[in-house]
Amino acid sequence: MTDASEDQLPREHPVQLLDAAGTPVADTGYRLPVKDRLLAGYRALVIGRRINDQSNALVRQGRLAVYPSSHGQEACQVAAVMTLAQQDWLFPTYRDSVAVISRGVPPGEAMVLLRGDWHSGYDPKRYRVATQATPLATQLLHAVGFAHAAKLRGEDMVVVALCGDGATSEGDFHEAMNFAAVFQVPVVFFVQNNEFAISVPLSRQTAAASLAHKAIGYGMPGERVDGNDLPALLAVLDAAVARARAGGGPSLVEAHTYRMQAHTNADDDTRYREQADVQAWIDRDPLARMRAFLTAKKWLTAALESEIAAEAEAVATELRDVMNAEAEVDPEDLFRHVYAQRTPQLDEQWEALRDELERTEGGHR
Amino acid sequence: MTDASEDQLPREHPVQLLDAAGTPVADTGYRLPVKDRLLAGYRALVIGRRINDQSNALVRQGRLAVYPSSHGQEACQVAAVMTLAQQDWLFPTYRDSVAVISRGVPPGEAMVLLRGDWHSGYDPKRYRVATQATPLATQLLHAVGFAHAAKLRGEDMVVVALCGDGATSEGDFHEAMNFAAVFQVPVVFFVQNNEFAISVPLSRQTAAASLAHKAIGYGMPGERVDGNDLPALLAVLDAAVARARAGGGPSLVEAHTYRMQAHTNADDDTRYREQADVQAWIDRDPLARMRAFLTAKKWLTAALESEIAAEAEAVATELRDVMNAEAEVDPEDLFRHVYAQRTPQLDEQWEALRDELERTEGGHR
Amino acid sequence: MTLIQDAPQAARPAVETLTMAGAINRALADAMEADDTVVVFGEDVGALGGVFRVTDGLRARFGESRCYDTPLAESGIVGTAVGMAMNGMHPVVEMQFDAFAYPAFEQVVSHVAKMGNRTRGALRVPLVIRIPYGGGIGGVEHHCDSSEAYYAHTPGLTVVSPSTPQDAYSLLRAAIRSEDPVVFLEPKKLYWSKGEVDTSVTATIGTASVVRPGTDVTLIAYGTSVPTAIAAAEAAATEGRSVQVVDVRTLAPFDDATVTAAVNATGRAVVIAEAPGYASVASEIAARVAERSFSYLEAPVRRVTGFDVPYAPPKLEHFYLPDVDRILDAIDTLYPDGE
Amino acid sequence: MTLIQDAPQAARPAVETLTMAGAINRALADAMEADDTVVVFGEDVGALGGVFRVTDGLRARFGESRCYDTPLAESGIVGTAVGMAMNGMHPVVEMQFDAFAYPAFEQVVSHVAKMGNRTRGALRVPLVIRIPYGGGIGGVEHHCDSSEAYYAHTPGLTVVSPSTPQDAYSLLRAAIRSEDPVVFLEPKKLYWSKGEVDTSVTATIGTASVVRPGTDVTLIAYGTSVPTAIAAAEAAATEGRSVQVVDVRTLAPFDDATVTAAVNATGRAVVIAEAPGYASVASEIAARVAERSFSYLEAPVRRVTGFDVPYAPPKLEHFYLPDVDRILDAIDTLYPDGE
Ligand SMILES: Cc1ncc(C[n+]2csc(CCOP(=O)(O)OP(=O)(O)O)c2C)c(N)n1
Ligand SMILES: Cc1ncc(C[n+]2csc(CCOP(=O)(O)OP(=O)(O)O)c2C)c(N)n1
Ligand SMILES: [Mg+2]
Ligand SMILES: [Mg+2]
Repeated sequence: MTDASEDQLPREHPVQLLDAAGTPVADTGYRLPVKDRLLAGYRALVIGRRINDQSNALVRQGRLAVYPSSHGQEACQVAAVMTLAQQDWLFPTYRDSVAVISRGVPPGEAMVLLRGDWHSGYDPKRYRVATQATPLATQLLHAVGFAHAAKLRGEDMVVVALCGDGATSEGDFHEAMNFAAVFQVPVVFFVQNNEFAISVPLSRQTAAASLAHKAIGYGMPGERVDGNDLPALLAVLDAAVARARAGGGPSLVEAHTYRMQAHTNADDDTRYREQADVQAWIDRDPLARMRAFLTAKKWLTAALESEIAAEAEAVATELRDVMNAEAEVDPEDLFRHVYAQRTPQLDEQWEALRDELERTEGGHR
Repeated sequence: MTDASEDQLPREHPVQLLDAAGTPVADTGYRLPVKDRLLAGYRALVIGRRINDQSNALVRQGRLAVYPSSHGQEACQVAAVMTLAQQDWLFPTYRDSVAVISRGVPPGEAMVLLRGDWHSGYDPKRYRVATQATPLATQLLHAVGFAHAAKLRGEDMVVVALCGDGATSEGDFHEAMNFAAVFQVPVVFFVQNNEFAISVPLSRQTAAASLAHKAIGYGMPGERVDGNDLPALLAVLDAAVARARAGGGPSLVEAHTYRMQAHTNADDDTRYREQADVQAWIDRDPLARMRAFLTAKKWLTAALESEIAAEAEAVATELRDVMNAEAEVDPEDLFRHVYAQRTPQLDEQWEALRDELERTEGGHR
Repeated sequence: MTLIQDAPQAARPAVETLTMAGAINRALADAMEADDTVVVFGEDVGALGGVFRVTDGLRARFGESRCYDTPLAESGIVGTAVGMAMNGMHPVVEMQFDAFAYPAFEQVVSHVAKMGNRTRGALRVPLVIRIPYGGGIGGVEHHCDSSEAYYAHTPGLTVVSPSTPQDAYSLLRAAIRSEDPVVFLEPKKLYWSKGEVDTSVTATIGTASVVRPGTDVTLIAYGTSVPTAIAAAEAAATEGRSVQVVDVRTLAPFDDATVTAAVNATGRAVVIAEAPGYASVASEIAARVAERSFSYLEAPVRRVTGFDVPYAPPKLEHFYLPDVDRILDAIDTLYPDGE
Repeated sequence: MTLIQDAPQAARPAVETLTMAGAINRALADAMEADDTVVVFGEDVGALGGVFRVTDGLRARFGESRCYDTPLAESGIVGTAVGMAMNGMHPVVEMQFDAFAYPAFEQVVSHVAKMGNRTRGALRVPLVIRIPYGGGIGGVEHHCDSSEAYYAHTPGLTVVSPSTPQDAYSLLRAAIRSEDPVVFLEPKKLYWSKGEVDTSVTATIGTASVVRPGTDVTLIAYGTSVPTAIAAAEAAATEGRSVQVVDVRTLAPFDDATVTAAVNATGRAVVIAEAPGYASVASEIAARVAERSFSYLEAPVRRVTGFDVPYAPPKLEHFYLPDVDRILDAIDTLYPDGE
């Protein structure tokens, strides 16, 4: 049947502007971004991949408690940030460290959570990046409220909220989508569908033709895009952000990508997936694809390539150095920030701990 | 665009088999139920209306603490029950007392909750009717789990789960729809869209073209039906139930109806809606429509009409009589059912209360 | 905790007789008047003015963008309030009834309570969650829960419950001014109780108050239990006992100074609360008093609380609720060998 | 409460050395073997065997219909478990971590805890909600909450937490056999602790046990705090103090008989728990002991608990967690004028 709102359904196939080999694909609706943007994107991809590799290494060296890698999802990470204007906000998850760093958060501040010296290491207002959310889908509601406040004040601000395929099953995803649509707030819900929620495959999260098919149920447009195709991601996200900025309301973008590594270093993905499946996706690597395209275009010279490599190395070095420096921890921090003004109850408890530490100084009794 | 799953979208206009005047409307997909079924349905409608009127009266007389009337929604109430086979289950809400009684729960047992002598007054297993749920949308998950258990045991059982338009905004609605679709359990989600959630109009619950548009996002079919058109309701629900029984999985049916009275006797709907809007719906009354049709068909004779009226009167009398009989309450009930076996902690607390009651017997100290 | 600044001078007469519901409505209106970042939203708070009419007139006066109805989803209400507070607004949201706040529990515990601490204070979420709570109104299941323990146990939350229209006004103004999130628990049963309200009176969150002097026994209560405790104290007076009553007012963080001093002065204490007693706020108060006033106590600290059962249906609630007799019985047990 | 029937004789040797995780896995397998209405579901419990491997091998052994992964939604998991229990199954569901059970809070409080009471026992919902809880494993935020108070305060729930592999096995078997819903709290930190498990040993829910004799002081603990308390008791012994340790095991309903008798015998008590102390299970235990053992107490009941702050980040958790020194300090305060 047909319906007025039917154009809110996603296309049958994800938007693609570059095929797996990096060959341009003609598209009716979306155009390839300009050269400079693509080169800037490639640069960010290389750095992002380097951050993932370095972070995995830091886990092995015991400098990070845990690391949820976005290896293979770097195109999504980079596009989510490149589509933002300076005044816009990003609402990331634990998986989105590369996006957070791409947005300008210093690696040392971004990794505080995963190193374990505090729950979050940067000032969200300074970088316009919310804290990386762990409780799934909860941040989507924060993003909607945040955008709603901006709308009430008539500010020019768009919020891009990230979540995974598994998170779409949570009630908070539903409530966030619905509030956003009812109040027509400027939010773009960007779902990185990487096929897995830890060990659980997408088929256990939904029986729908795609996650983007959920959008029409809220009265907002849904679109699907190849999540390993940076140009396509930029084109689709730019359109969604422009729509939101123009007052056109929220939309849902589903990126089809793949979690090429285990959920975290603590996970063992051999228990639940075939390595052949992983290989199939390695052949669709977002970096290789961009490199092939840019090289064919002769936009990516050997000189530029090594310049970017050097930059990535510098970022990795910075990350390694700050992580290798021992973090100073202060037990009083446990009591400092719970309330804007410490309560008598917490004063008493801190004093008890302080006395205990003084007593036991120089070892236990 | 088009999509394989597109047939899961509802029609642009709700299914209708009788127009507001009771004139049959030709439909490509659904056929008018047979005479006997329609007469049985009319009978149930009249009784249902009478139950609503009587309950409102009982509230005024202080015999009921509160009554959420389904006046105007009787066709939905009746159809939800008529579509069930004996072994099937109904999961109702606080608004669905008429459905509960139509399913065979004695009025005296059904009204225990609203009279206030206990939280629920009937044995769900005996009538295959779950307790009337107050926390919105929570019962939908129970319905899904219940149906899932039946499916695991290979039993022939379908569950019809009721909720309102407002309840579709709750996270539990989303999770229930999704679990049902992923596990393909035999549940029919029947949403009575009566345009209001207490004072909040539908436009504040969704920006979608219809609530039935949510179904495709879960990979199940959604259908819309005129909620004041009993034949259409029966036809659409029968199809959905048959589909579920045949292993075709869950579906969503949205009935377009109207809450003709205030939310409950405690509510004052003049604060939030025009009485003209209410009048417009009174003209689409589900009873009048059926009466007009059946009379034109000469299926409803004066004799039958008065027979049904007498039956309705009898039900009302039973309801009035049981409600006028003072309910006996026993304070020990507070402790009897909390655990299958009363705990020492509760023994101690009951004994304390018992002693106190003995002490204060014959008035306070 | 925030010490409250002076309330702005209201145009209307500063002193008025109001119901508690009216006092809360007045506090909301005055706060919205004083600070245009204050927004009120929830279920039925707009045109209807709330099922208890607490937000009556706010939409008409301040407009749809300052007071509005949301889709029917409590996690959505609290979760978007968190986002709004992150972005410079001061949301005051209403949960329609105690038990209907449970769907928002994850947002309350994992974000409302923790965002400020998580960000080392860089991003505080000043918001107020108003929850009509408790029984005594003949409400059916899910409409009468005393859910304060869930919030009071959660570090990072400030939990307040007034027992008079004056405190309702002054404490809500303070809650809305607080830099920290506040769970504001409104005793349904007292919504229609009347009292003088001076809008120029300020209150400090985190302070209990001795609402009735007494030298023999100290009754410690909050919310609905305060009037019950006062009535019991008056009845005890006729039996020759001088009973002091402390209104805790802020359930978390706790005002040890006032409570400990009060109990030390009498040497006998009864804690009164409507919630099931097990692992409750009453347990905490009893444990604190028993520990801090140990050497002053002539008798064990007694608790008069709800039973450890789901809240009673309307026809049985009078058996469930702490009442004057039950409190007097508890006081008697403090004098094992008579006075 | 249900008194447990004899466990069916297992084919394998009855006694084995297992980790607590292994003992729980064994209990699940034996229960599924003994009763085919027992189904296990949740997030990652299937192919992966759970993030802590507690459900390892169950899907392979009992098949997809007995042990399966669900969509990622905790309210959905608990809510469908309620429906399944209403329809003759015995679901045992896993919440992946303590803080990730919060989205299910409404289902737990308003339905799991109340359905049996609501229907006057006509429709009980026998199900078990397994929750790995507590800290001490260097977990990041939301992975280390001690959330027991939320459940223990809720009438209608049975709340259990083992401290040994044997109790983990026997209590989980009892929980699965119970006609009532049970929240089964698994101390993450003890998952890898080893011990002898005799699968023929049965346990009774609702009973505490004296796990170490002593005549001077009674330490009352549960879960992770039990081994800490035992270590403190041993350290105290070297200082010449005879310290008794009680493992509460069932947090609700509470075993007053055992605990009161234990404290009456020593006259001194310290309650130890990792959760923030305010309005907690430790508060309840302290309040009960102070009231019931009033005339036996030589000193106030002390509490050694977590601070009233959000759980510490990994690098700070050793400052937060109750440890042997903190317990020994508390014991010292019970002897104001030395011994
Ligand atoms: C409310 C909640 N439940 C469970 C978890 C535990 N958990 C952390 S990540 C994860 C899988 C998430 O999958 P997805 O949303 O697809 O994101 P991805 O990890 O694939 O990026 C789970 C179950 C959580 N963090 N929050
Ligand atoms: C979780 C929850 N939140 C709030 C309420 C209070 N409440 C009772 S009925 C109602 C409106 C429900 O509207 P709808 O779902 O459309 O059903 P209707 O009353 O129109 O039949 C509300 C908000 C509730 N019962 N449960
Ligand atoms: Mg994923
Ligand atoms: Mg409605």
